Amino acid sequence: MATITIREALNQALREELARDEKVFLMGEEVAEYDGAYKVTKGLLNEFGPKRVIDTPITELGFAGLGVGAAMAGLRPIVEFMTFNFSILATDQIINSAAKMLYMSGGQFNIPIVFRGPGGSAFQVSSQHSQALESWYAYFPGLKVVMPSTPADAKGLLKSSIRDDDPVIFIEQERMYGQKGEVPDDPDFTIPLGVADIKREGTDVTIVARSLMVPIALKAAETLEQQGVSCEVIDPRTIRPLDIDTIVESVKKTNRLVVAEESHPICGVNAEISAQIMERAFDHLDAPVKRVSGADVPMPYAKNLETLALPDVNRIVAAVREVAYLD
Amino acid sequence: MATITIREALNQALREELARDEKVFLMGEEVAEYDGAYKVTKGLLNEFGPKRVIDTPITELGFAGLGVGAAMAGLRPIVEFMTFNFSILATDQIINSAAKMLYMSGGQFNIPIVFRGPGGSAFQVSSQHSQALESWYAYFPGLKVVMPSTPADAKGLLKSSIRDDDPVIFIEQERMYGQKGEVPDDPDFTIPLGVADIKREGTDVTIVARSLMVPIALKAAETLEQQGVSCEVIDPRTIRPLDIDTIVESVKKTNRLVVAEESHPICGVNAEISAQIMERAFDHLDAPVKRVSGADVPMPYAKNLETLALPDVNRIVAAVREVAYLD
Amino acid sequence: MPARLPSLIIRPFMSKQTAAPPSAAKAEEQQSSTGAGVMDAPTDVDQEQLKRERDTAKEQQKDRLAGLSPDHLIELYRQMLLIRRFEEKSAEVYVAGKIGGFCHLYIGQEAVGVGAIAALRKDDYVLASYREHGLALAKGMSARSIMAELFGKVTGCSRGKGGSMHMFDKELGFLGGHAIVGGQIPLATGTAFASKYQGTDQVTLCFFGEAAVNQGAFHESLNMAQLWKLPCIYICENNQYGMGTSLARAMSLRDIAQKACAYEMAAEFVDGMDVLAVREATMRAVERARKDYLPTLLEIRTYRFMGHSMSDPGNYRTRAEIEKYQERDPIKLFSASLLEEKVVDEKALEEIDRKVREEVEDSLRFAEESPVPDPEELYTNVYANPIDPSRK
Amino acid sequence: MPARLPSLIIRPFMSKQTAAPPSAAKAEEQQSSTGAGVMDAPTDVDQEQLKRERDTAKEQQKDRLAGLSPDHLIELYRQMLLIRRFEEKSAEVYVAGKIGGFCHLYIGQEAVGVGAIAALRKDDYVLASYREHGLALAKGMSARSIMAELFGKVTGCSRGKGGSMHMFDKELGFLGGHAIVGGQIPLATGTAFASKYQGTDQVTLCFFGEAAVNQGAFHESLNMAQLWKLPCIYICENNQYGMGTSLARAMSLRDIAQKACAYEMAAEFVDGMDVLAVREATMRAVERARKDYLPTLLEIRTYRFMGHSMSDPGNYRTRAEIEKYQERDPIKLFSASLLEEKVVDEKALEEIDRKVREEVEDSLRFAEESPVPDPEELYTNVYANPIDPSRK
Ligand SMILES: Cc1ncc(C[n+]2csc(CCOP(=O)(O)OP(=O)(O)O)c2C)c(N)n1
Ligand SMILES: Cc1ncc(C[n+]2csc(CCOP(=O)(O)OP(=O)(O)O)c2C)c(N)n1
Ligand SMILES: [Mg+2]
Ligand SMILES: [Mg+2]
Repeated sequence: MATITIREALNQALREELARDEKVFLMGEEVAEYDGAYKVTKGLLNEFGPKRVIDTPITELGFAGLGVGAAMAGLRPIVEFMTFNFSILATDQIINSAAKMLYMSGGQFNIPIVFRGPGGSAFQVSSQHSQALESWYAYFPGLKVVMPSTPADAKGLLKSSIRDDDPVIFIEQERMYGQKGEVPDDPDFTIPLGVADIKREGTDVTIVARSLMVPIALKAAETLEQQGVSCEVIDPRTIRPLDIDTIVESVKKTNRLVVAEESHPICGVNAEISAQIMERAFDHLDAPVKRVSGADVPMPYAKNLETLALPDVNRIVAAVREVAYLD
Repeated sequence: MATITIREALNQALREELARDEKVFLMGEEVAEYDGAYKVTKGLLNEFGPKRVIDTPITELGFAGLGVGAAMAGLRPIVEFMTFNFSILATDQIINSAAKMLYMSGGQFNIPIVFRGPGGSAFQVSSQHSQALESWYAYFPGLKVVMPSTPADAKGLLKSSIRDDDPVIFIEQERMYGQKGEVPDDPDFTIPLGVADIKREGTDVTIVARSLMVPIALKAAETLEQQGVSCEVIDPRTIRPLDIDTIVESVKKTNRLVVAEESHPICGVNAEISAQIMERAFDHLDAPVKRVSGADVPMPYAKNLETLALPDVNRIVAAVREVAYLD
Repeated sequence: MPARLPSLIIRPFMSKQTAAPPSAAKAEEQQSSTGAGVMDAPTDVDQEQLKRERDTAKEQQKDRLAGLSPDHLIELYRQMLLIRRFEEKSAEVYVAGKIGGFCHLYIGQEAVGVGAIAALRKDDYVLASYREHGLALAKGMSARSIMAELFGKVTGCSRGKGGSMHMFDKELGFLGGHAIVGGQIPLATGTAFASKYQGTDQVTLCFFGEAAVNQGAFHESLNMAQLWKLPCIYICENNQYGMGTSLARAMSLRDIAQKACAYEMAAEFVDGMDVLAVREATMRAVERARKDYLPTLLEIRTYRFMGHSMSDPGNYRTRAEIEKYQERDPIKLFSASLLEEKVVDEKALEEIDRKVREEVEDSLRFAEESPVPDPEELYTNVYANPIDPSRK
Repeated sequence: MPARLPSLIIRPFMSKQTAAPPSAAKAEEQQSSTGAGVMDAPTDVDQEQLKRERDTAKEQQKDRLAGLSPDHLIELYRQMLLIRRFEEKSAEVYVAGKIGGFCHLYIGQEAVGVGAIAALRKDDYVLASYREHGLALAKGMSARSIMAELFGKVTGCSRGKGGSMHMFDKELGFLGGHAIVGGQIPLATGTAFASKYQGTDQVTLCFFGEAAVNQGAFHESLNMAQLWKLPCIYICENNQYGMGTSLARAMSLRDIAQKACAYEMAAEFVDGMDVLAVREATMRAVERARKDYLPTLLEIRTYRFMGHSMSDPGNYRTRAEIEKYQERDPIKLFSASLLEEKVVDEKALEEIDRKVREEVEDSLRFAEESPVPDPEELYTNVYANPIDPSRK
């Protein structure tokens, strides 16, 4: 097991899958000669050449659609959005072509494509460049949505996503690329889509967190441990389909649930988890599910406001104490 | 009070607001010479001329952005999407320009624009033309989202939306244009945004429904009345901001809630209402909130499948009976 | 039936082999509301030159007909007629309420699809808009599978899930049927990309209406196709209306072929009422694509004889305009040619018509007798690799 | 400092008044990776013709300088220098970690913004991309309000909420600061629409980089602007790179001005290192817009001396290439002209520099001393008409 960053883990996954299957290619803005705006694709052009690793014009709708078309003709494209903010321009091709093609062709054209790139909040880049869009994509049947929070998950899930025969939205967190962790060396290491991971076991309160919120939830759990509260931290890893069973099992044990996300709250993934838990574990809940979300405002630039807009350890701690009726 | 269709009510609202304020103009595909693809804009070109009522090229991203720019320079555009399905191409301008402009300009540029058109399911037009997108837009702070279910609401809410100083997503239901109802004659009749309407009073179970689901929920309530179950039917009318207080009040009385929508379930408006009700009325709930949503699949073309994909009276009746523990 | 031969006005624009493009400045005149001259080449063409071209064209038409086997010519005719009869039947069953949704007919445009697809190999790809019944037939899909799809039956080419706007046949390289205006243009650029990537010499034909040209997707795609030299042929079926909006009310420059200038792409303007002209222009483009991976933009000017869809009364056009174009009905023009050159006689034509009508009737019977999809089908085909939530 | 005058190569393309456009076929040569000739007009221009043009240009430059008041000339110079010094300071404070986010500098491109905005009236509109500090200064916004915005202070032009990429000033007609590549192009088309609608004669300048031209938004906007005759001037600041991607790797036709041909729009190619050339070309476009509501596409060729943003090391360009362009530093070229024509002397230039530096220092002090936004500001400005949920 080597200790590497999420950036390196993603890079390995891309390298291994490009090497494994000639049908896989990578395209996006600055992915080739520039080694990626966030260096996730570093060295890949060098290793696989310009046929497999392709710089695109700034033309998100166009190259997303080109990727879907290439998938219809038998390739397995990986399309990088420099950030997922720019995928907003490509939603028509993602939603109307990629997500629906298999269904509307009566099962003839599956679309094995991965749309990937950083998403969520970045550092002081204001509202157009700091958006969490997972709930947006999770809304659409036909798509799978994946969000890793550790290097091992990043690698294992990206490899599974590339091998999956359906369109996958793979959202990396821009602030987390440098995060380090152990990653198995086995080149066939993968992590199945649709399976949540219990990042920490506990007995009193369940915290469901994804992406950027996972390390923050884990820190909150540490703090709470010192306060005598044992938290179980679950990372769903795949948002669609959601492994609700694992969460239900946990809630049956803890009877309390806090869901944490950096995204806006309204119609977010927290809302979905909260609703599903009520549906499946109502009688086990000793307190209403508590949502901790990013502020319901566009992301401001000023650092002090930006900090306020994002959930932090304190807010998760407070939420846990609230559902445990501790204050 | 005249009895008119939703189509006519919308047409009246547009006519009156165009007449009231020179800054208001209407643009979109086929809105002028063709009188609107669904005839909502009938006669307006004739009455207000080509300066105020403008046919656009098929260029959704472009004319949505043009509308936002015109709003920055002091106009009050009404932008029609022939259907909201096509707004997917324009999301960048709706979300990144319209919704965020006031915030990122530090309060200098509010965007008084209405994006309107039919949304939700239509008749056998398959998956790319039959999508409910309200949860999508409701996710974004900066937008307001409105969905009327009666002619009076359609007129009153559209007038308020046009007079509102913020961007409003106004989603009409394509299947409901012909629906009739009474509409006050007062040309200053408006309905405030953000206020839910109790469409039917009841004591046993609360049903929250919007748009197409309102008449279906009302029918379900009739059926249920015969079965001895008294339902309160609430139409939030505005999805963002959501008048949760009215729903909470009702749930405090009935202790049971069914939420009905034609949209896909995951991260939908039903999920949001369910989560909020748990947060605010947990101790009043005698049963978990029950969601009735459209199928979690792209909309199929075949009529028999299409019918199965949409909630109907029976499914709402069954859901109510379930939360009332009647079966 | 008009006796004269169809005029053949093929003028390659902007392709490097040919002269500089004509100025587009006068396009206005060309797009008169009465439709005068609309089928002709841009009016900045010298009129005498035009006459010479027409005369040459007549001669060429003779040679053309002579250059193709009678069987091939008859097959082109049969395909056009099949499309016509199929669409007439679609209209009939639509009006009778037997099918629903939107239904965009191809009547009037048959020469475009048949002529262009005749230039293809079996394994080439075709992508289209919602106005694709005729293109699907031309690509070899059976009338049965298309009619059954219109009926929402499980025997339909998309198992009843796609309907009129989403016909697919993987085997035959017919890749839909797309209902977002312009949406198929990036997709087709992608299939062309895949052909080049995989080193096959398959080409892609991408059909779209002239109103789709205003979409950003068109612009983004053409740039990539020329930049990366992708074997995609962009066929703009310029029927001069996008729903009720005439070209002139939606586009600042109306010579669509000339828009290729912004991408340095080869382009041609083609008479879309002449099936052989379409076939030849497409063949030139196909050769460019197959040999050199070069894209082409073809503006094929045509006209739809019906409304935009079955629910469009089409009040925005005059009867006179429609009649003017009906004089250049591509099927009538071609049958006149075939008769004049004695490729067929009237009796043979009647026999073709009889067979075609029988094929359409058969498709209707088939569609009516086929079962609707099983209710379980609602939940199939959402994912190719569905994830069983309880598989752990 | 180079002694020679800047060459003035203004060639209107495709505008109806002028001759046919040059073929774009040779654009390839023009975009060599060493940057040779990049600042020049497209190379298909006859070389002798070019020399004659350059000679005439030299003469014209003399006349130009003579035709403007010394105050006006000095003001143009001062604005360019202010931008340069402001951006140098931005870089400094960015490196020092005093500001965060992205920071895209305008160094090297000063003549574009200053020259173009000099052609405007106070009440005209300017919209820009994220690379807008310099444009905001040129439109008259104070260094204080811009620097404070970079610092995320409440005294910033967007109250600290927008930051480097979202500068706004309603009073001064500076309408942002937009961070989605191409996003401002439809918006600017809309402000131009509003001017025409309201019957004012305000014009809109829309600035964007050459890489934004590949976005669908560009295409959709230009079509509408020409179709409806909107007074919008589209200024493509062609600095030849979109982040690390050179024009040649992203665009099949690289003569951007020539892309106007697809919309029948007037266009000019302008030397972006010559502030007077930019000013004059923009004045021609402004006149067209103000009098006849006609849009124009200006391709203004320039170069950014720094990386794409402060976090870009810029390895994709050779030192030699950068140095070559630095020889044509717009500020150096202009000061040389001013000195040669004795509009100013060295001492006057030094005095301007001193004042400009002081203005920048002052802005820095102001920014540092200003308060950050109040925590409540997080929730303000989301809605102009917030709806109080409990107002009933
Ligand atoms: C993005 C989008 N906008 C609007 C529509 C509605 N619509 C369907 S077809 C059509 C006209 C298209 O005209 P054209 O491209 O010329 O093709 P034609 O119908 O003439 O074949 C319109 C506006 C749509 N399907 N997609
Ligand atoms: C839609 C979108 N895609 C990608 C980006 C990331 N990005 C920001 S600037 C830029 C390059 C733009 O180059 P150009 O338009 O030439 O402007 P310049 O930076 O040279 O001024 C890119 C790719 C973005 N902001 N928006
Ligand atoms: Mg058309
Ligand atoms: Mg650039």
